[in-house]
Amino acid sequence: MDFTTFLWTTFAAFVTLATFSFLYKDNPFYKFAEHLVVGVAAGYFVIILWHNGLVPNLFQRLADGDWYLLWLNSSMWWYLIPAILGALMWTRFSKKWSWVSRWPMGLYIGISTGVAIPLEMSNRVSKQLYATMVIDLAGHDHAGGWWDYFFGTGLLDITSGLSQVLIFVGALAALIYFFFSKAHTGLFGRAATFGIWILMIGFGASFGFTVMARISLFVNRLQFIDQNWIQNALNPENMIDGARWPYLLVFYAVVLLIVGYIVFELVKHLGSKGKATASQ
Amino acid sequence: MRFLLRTTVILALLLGAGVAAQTEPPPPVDSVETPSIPPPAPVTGLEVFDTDDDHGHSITLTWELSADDGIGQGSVMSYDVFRWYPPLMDSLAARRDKIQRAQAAHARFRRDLGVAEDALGDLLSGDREFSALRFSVATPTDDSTFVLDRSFVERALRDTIQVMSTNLPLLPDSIRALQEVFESALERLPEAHKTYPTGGTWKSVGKAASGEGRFVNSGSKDPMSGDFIPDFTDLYYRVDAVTADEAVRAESVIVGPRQSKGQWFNGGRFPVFWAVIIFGFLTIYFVSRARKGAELYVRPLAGIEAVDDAIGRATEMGRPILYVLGLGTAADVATIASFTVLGRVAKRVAEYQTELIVPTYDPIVMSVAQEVVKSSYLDAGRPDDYKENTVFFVTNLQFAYVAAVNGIMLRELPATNVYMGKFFAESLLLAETGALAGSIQIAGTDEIAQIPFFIVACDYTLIGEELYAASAYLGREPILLGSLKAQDWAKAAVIVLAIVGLVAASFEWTTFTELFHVTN
Amino acid sequence: MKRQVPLVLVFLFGLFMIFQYFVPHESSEWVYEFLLDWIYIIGIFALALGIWSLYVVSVDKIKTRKHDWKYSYITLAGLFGMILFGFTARHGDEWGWFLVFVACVLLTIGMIVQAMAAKTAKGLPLALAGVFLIASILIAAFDDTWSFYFYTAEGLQSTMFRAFFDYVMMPILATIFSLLAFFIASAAYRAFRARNLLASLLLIAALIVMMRFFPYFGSTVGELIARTSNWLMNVPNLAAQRAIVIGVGLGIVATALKVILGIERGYMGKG
Amino acid sequence: MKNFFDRLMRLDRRWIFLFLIVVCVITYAADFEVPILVEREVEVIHDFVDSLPPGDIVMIAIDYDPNNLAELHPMTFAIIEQCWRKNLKVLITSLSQNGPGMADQALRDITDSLAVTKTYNGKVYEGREIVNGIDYTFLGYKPYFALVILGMGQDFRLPFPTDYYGSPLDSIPMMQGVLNYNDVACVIDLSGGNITDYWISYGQNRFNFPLALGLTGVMTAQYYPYLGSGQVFGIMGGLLGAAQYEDLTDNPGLAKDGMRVQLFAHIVIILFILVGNIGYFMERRKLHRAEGR
Repeated sequence: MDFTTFLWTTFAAFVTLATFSFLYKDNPFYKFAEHLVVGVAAGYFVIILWHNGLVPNLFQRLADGDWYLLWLNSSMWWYLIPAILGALMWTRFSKKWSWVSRWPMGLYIGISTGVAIPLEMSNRVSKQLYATMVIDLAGHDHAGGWWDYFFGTGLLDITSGLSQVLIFVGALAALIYFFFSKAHTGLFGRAATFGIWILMIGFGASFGFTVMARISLFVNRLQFIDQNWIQNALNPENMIDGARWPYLLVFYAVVLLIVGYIVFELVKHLGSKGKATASQ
Repeated sequence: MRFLLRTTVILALLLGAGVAAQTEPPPPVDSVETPSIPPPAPVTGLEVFDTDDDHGHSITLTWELSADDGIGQGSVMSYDVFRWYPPLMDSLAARRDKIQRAQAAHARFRRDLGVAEDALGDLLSGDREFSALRFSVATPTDDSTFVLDRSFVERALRDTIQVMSTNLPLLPDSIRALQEVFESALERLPEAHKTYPTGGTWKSVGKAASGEGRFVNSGSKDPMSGDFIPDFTDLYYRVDAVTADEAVRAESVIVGPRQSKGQWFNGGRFPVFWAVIIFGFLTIYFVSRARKGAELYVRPLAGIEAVDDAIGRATEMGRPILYVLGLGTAADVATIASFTVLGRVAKRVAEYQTELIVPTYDPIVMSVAQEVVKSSYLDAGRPDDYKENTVFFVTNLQFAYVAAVNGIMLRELPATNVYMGKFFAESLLLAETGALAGSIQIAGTDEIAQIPFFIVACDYTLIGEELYAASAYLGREPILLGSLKAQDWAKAAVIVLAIVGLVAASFEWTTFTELFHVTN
Repeated sequence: MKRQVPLVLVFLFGLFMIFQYFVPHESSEWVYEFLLDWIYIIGIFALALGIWSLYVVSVDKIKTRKHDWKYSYITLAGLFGMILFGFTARHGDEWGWFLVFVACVLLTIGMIVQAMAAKTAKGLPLALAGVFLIASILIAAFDDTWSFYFYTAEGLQSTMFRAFFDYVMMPILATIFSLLAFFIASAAYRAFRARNLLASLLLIAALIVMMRFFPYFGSTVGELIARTSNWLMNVPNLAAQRAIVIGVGLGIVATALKVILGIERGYMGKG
Repeated sequence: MKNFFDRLMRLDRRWIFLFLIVVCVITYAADFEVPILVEREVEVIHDFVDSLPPGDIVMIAIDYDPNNLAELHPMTFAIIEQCWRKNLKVLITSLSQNGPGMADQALRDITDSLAVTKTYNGKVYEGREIVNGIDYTFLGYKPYFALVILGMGQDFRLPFPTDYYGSPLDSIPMMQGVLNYNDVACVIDLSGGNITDYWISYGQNRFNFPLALGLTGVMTAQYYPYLGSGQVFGIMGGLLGAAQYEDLTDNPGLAKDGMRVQLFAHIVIILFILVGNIGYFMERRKLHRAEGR
C-alpha cells in the first residue's frame, strides 16, 4: 500500500474511531466527524444530483435548443415546464413570493398521492387479501391425506395446515386490533387482545433475528481497522523510498492521540467522581 | 510518402486519444456433436394473440406440448419461437445502428478534438515534451530511419484538428438526415409486413423450456431499441420443437397475421379498481355524515394522548421539542400524514411558546414542513415567534442525517422527541440516543421492520396504521374521524372476505377467489 | 390564489394519476413517465433550498456563537470542497495549483461567512474574500493541469472526489450504521423487562430467536429452539406482518384520498 | 444487597457498550473454537456426502455473486474439501454471472489446502494432490440458467460442450460415462438468489435427484417449506449453517471464526437482558414487601 493511500486509510481509521467514541459520550472527535460527514454528504449529493440527475434528465434533453431562444426550439421543449416549476420552488428565497412555491409543492404531492392510491391498494391490500384467502385447508394435493396435512409433524411444522390456520387467524385478529371506532370489549376485545399478542411475538422474533446482522456490521468495522489500517502500518513491506518510519510515525501519532484522549477523559472522570454526573 | 506518414500519425493520434475501445465479439459456442436423434413431433394447437392488458408491442403464444416432450425425459429439450421479419426490418436495424454509430462518433469527435487541441497547446507552450503528450504516437516500426520530430507532430496535430473541426459541424445534419430516413422506414413497416411471405426471413425471438406451452414475445416500444415490435402490424409466428441436437427440430404450422396493440383498460387490475372506487365512496360517505354532525366514537390511542402531555412537559422543563419527519420524501404518504401531526404539534408549541427543532432529510419535505409550521404559528396567533431556522435541512444521506440528529439530541437535550414518518435502519440509532438524552419519545412508522425497535426504545409507539389515524385523533375534527370509520369498514370487509375466501379455496371454488386475484 | 391553486393542482393531478394506473396504453404511460420526471426535476431544483438552509444555519451558529459553532466551518468546508472536487478533474497526474485553488475558494467562502457572521466591521473579511476570489480566478484561468467539467461527469472520477467518498464519507457512515450493534444491546437491556404480558411475549420471542445460536443446551433442546425460532419467524411474524401491511395500505389510501379531496390540508399548514 | 440491584437497574449503558466491545474484540482476535450446535437439516447433507463410496460424483452449483461471498464461500470450501478428503469427485457449475471467476479461485485455494496434511481433533487427513479433470470438473457459466438446468438433465455436454478451461468434456477422464443427473449422487446448490427456485422446479421436480441447498441468512426462512415437502433433503442457512458444516467436516474456517464473535455477542446481550430482569424482579419484590408492611 503506497503512502498516500495509507495516509487516507489512516484518516479513515481515525474518523471511524472518532465515530465510535460517541458510544462513550459526545466529544470533540465525534463532533468533528459528524460535522465533516454532514458537509461532505451534502456536497456529494449536490454533485450526484447534478451529474446523474439534472444533466441527463434536463440539460441533455434541451441540449439541441439554443439558450438565446430559452431552449424553446429544442426537440423536447416541454421539459422546460418542470424546469420552470422547479425554479418556482426558489421563490421561497423571498418572503413576499414564497407562497408561489406552493404550486410545485401541490403538484408534487398531488402526483405522488395519486400514484400511491391504486398502487398501495393493489400491493398492500388486494394482493395480501388474496394471499391470505387462498390457503388450502383440506390439503387436496397432499399425499398423506387431511390428517397428516393438518397436523404435519407437530405444532412447530410450518408447512402444516395448523400453522396455516394460525397465520390466518393471527392476521385477522391483529387486523381487529387496529379497529379505531369500536371499543375493545367483549369477544371483539378478546380477539383484539389475541391480535396484539401476535403482533408482539412477531416483533420480538424479528428483533431477535436482526441482532446477528447488526453485530456483523461491527465485525466489518473491526476488520477494516485491523486489516486495512493496523496490518498495513506494521507491514514491513510498506516503504516510501526505502523508509519505514513514515508509516510508523503516522500510525503511532494517531494511536498516541487516541490513547492520550482516553487517559485525559479518565483523569477528568475520576476527578469529578465525587460530584454527581449527568444522567447518561 | 510524407502524406502517408501524416495520415498514419493522425490515425495514431486519434487512437491514442482514446477512440472508443472495440468490444470483443463473444466466443462462438462450440457446436455439439451428438448421436442423431429422430425428429420429434411438432407442437400442435398453436395460438397467437395480442398480449392483453398491456401497452402493446407484445404478442403471446400458447401451444400444446410436442408428443416427444417428456418434461425433460423426452427428446424435446426446448421450444424455439420464430417471427417473420420483412427485409425492411433488417434495413431498419442497419439504419438504427448507423444512427447510433454516428451519434457515438459525434460525441467522440468532440472529445478527441478537445484532446488534440490540448495536446497542441501543451506542445506550443512547450511545458511538456511531445514524447510526454497525453497520447501514444505509433512510429512505423518498419523503417528505422523514421524519426518523429516536434514540428512534424505539431503539423500532424494541426491537420488532425483541421480535419476534425471541418467535419464536426457536418455530423449533426447527417445524423438528422439518417433519422428522417429511419422515420420514413418506420412508417412503411406495416406495408412491408403485408408482403408476407416474399423476401423476408424467420428469426428466433426467444426460447421456452420443455414442458412450457406459453411464450410472450414482448418487445420494446422504442423504435431505436433492437427488440422493437411495431403495433398494428401483421406479424407471423411459428414454434419449433427443438431436440438435444439443435439441428434436429420440428416446425409448427405458421400462425398469422396477428397484430399487437395497447389496451385502454387493464382488466387484470379490476379488483383494485373496484376496491379504490368502493373505498373512495365509503370515505366520502362517512366524511359527509360526520359533517352533518353524527357522533363518532374512537377508542383512545396512548401514543396520541401522550403528545399533548409531552409538549406540556417540555414547556415546564423549558427544553425544546425535536420533531423528526423520517427519511421519507414528500411523495411518501407516511410523510404527508406526519406533516399533519407536525402541524398540530407546532400549533401547541406556539401556544405554549416552547422551542421546536425540525431537522429534515429532504429539501421538499423541508419546504413543506416550513409552510406547515409557519401557518401553525399563524393559527396560534403568534406569527412573530416563528423562526425560519426552526425547520432546516441537514443532509440527504441516511447515516449522515442520523449523525447530525444524534448530535442535536445530546446537545439540545430536547424534552420530547417525536418520530413520525418513514424510518429505516436509523430508527434504533435515533431512539436509543434519545433515551440516552432522557427525552420522552413518541414514534410512529409504517415500516414493519422498524416498528419493533421503536416499541423497544420509545415510550409510545404508533404501530403502522395508527400513524395515519394520528392526524384525525389529534385534530378531533369529525370530518377526519369520518375517514377512520371508512377504514374500519374496509378492514371488516377484508376480514369477512378472507374468511369466505378461505372456505371457498378449501372447497376449490376458485371462481370466488379469482375475483380478488390481481394479475399484472 | 395562495391556497386554492395548490389544492386544485393536487386534486387534478391526483385524480389523473389514479386513473392512469388502470390505463396501460402507451399514451398514458408516456404522460406517467413524463410526470414522474417532473417531480424528480422539481426535487433536484429544491436541493438548492436545502443547501441554502444548511449554509444559513451554519452561518447562524457562527454568528450567534452557539455552542460548537467552530465546527460549522468544517461542515461548510466539507460541503464546498466536495462540490469543487465534483466539478473538476486533472488531465494528467500532476496536481499543479489545484489544491491551492481549492484552498483559495474555501478561504473566499470562509471570509464571506465571516462577513455575514460579523456584527460590525464586515469590511476586512470582504476585502480578503475579494483577494482570495481573484487569486482563485487567476489560478483557474492559467493553471492547465486541471479544468472544470460541468456538462460531463469527469468530476465523479476525480481523485479527490473519490478519496473523500472512500476514505471520509463511507467509513463514517458505515461506522454509524455499526453503532446499531451496541444500541440493539442497550435497548434490549433497558426495555426487555417482563413488566407485563405483552412485554414478556416480546422478550421471550426475542430470546428464543437469539438463542438459536446456543450450542450449550445439547442437541434435543437446541433442535427444539432452532425449530421454534424458525416457527416464530414463519408463523406469528408472518401473521403480524400481513395485518400491518393491510392496515397500512388502507391507511395510506385513506390519507391519500383525503389529501386529494382537500379534506386533509395539514401538509398545506391549514390543520 | 438491594442497593446492588438498584445499581443494576440503573446501570450506565456505557458499561454494556464497553463489555460488548471487549468481548467482540477478544473473540475476533483470539482463535479458539466454539462448540457449534448442529441442526438436523445441515447434518443430513454431511451424512449424505459422508456415506458416498469413493469415486462417486457430487455436483455443486456455485450460484452466488461475490457480494454473498461472506456467507456462502465457507460452505463451498467445507463441502468440496470434505468430498476430496473422501476421494469423491466434484462436478461444479456456476450459473450466476459473476460467479465463475470466484469459483475458479476457490477451487485453486481448496486444492492448495488439500495439498498439506492436516490434523483436526485427533483425525489425520493425509494431504494429496488434486488434479483437475480427475478429482473435479468445473463446467463454468452459461446464460439462461433455466435452460441450462434442463439441458444438463439430458446430457451435461449440451450446455457445456467444454469445461470452463476449454477442454472438451469427452476428453476429461472424470466425465467418461457421465451423462446427466442420473450419474451424480446429489446436487448441492449454493445460491444467493432466485436460481434456487429453478433448481427446485426445473431440476429436482423433473429429474428428481437429491437436492440440498445452501442459502444466505435472509433467504433461509422462506425455503423451509421445501424441506417439509421433501423436495429438498437439506438446508444450510447463512453463516450459522456454514459454521455447522465446517464443524461437521472438522474443517474450521471463516464461518466458525465469524460465529465466535456472533455467539459471544449474543451471549453478552442475553446475559444483560437476564441481569436486567433479575434486577427488575428484585425491585418489585422490594416494593411488594414495602407495601406488605
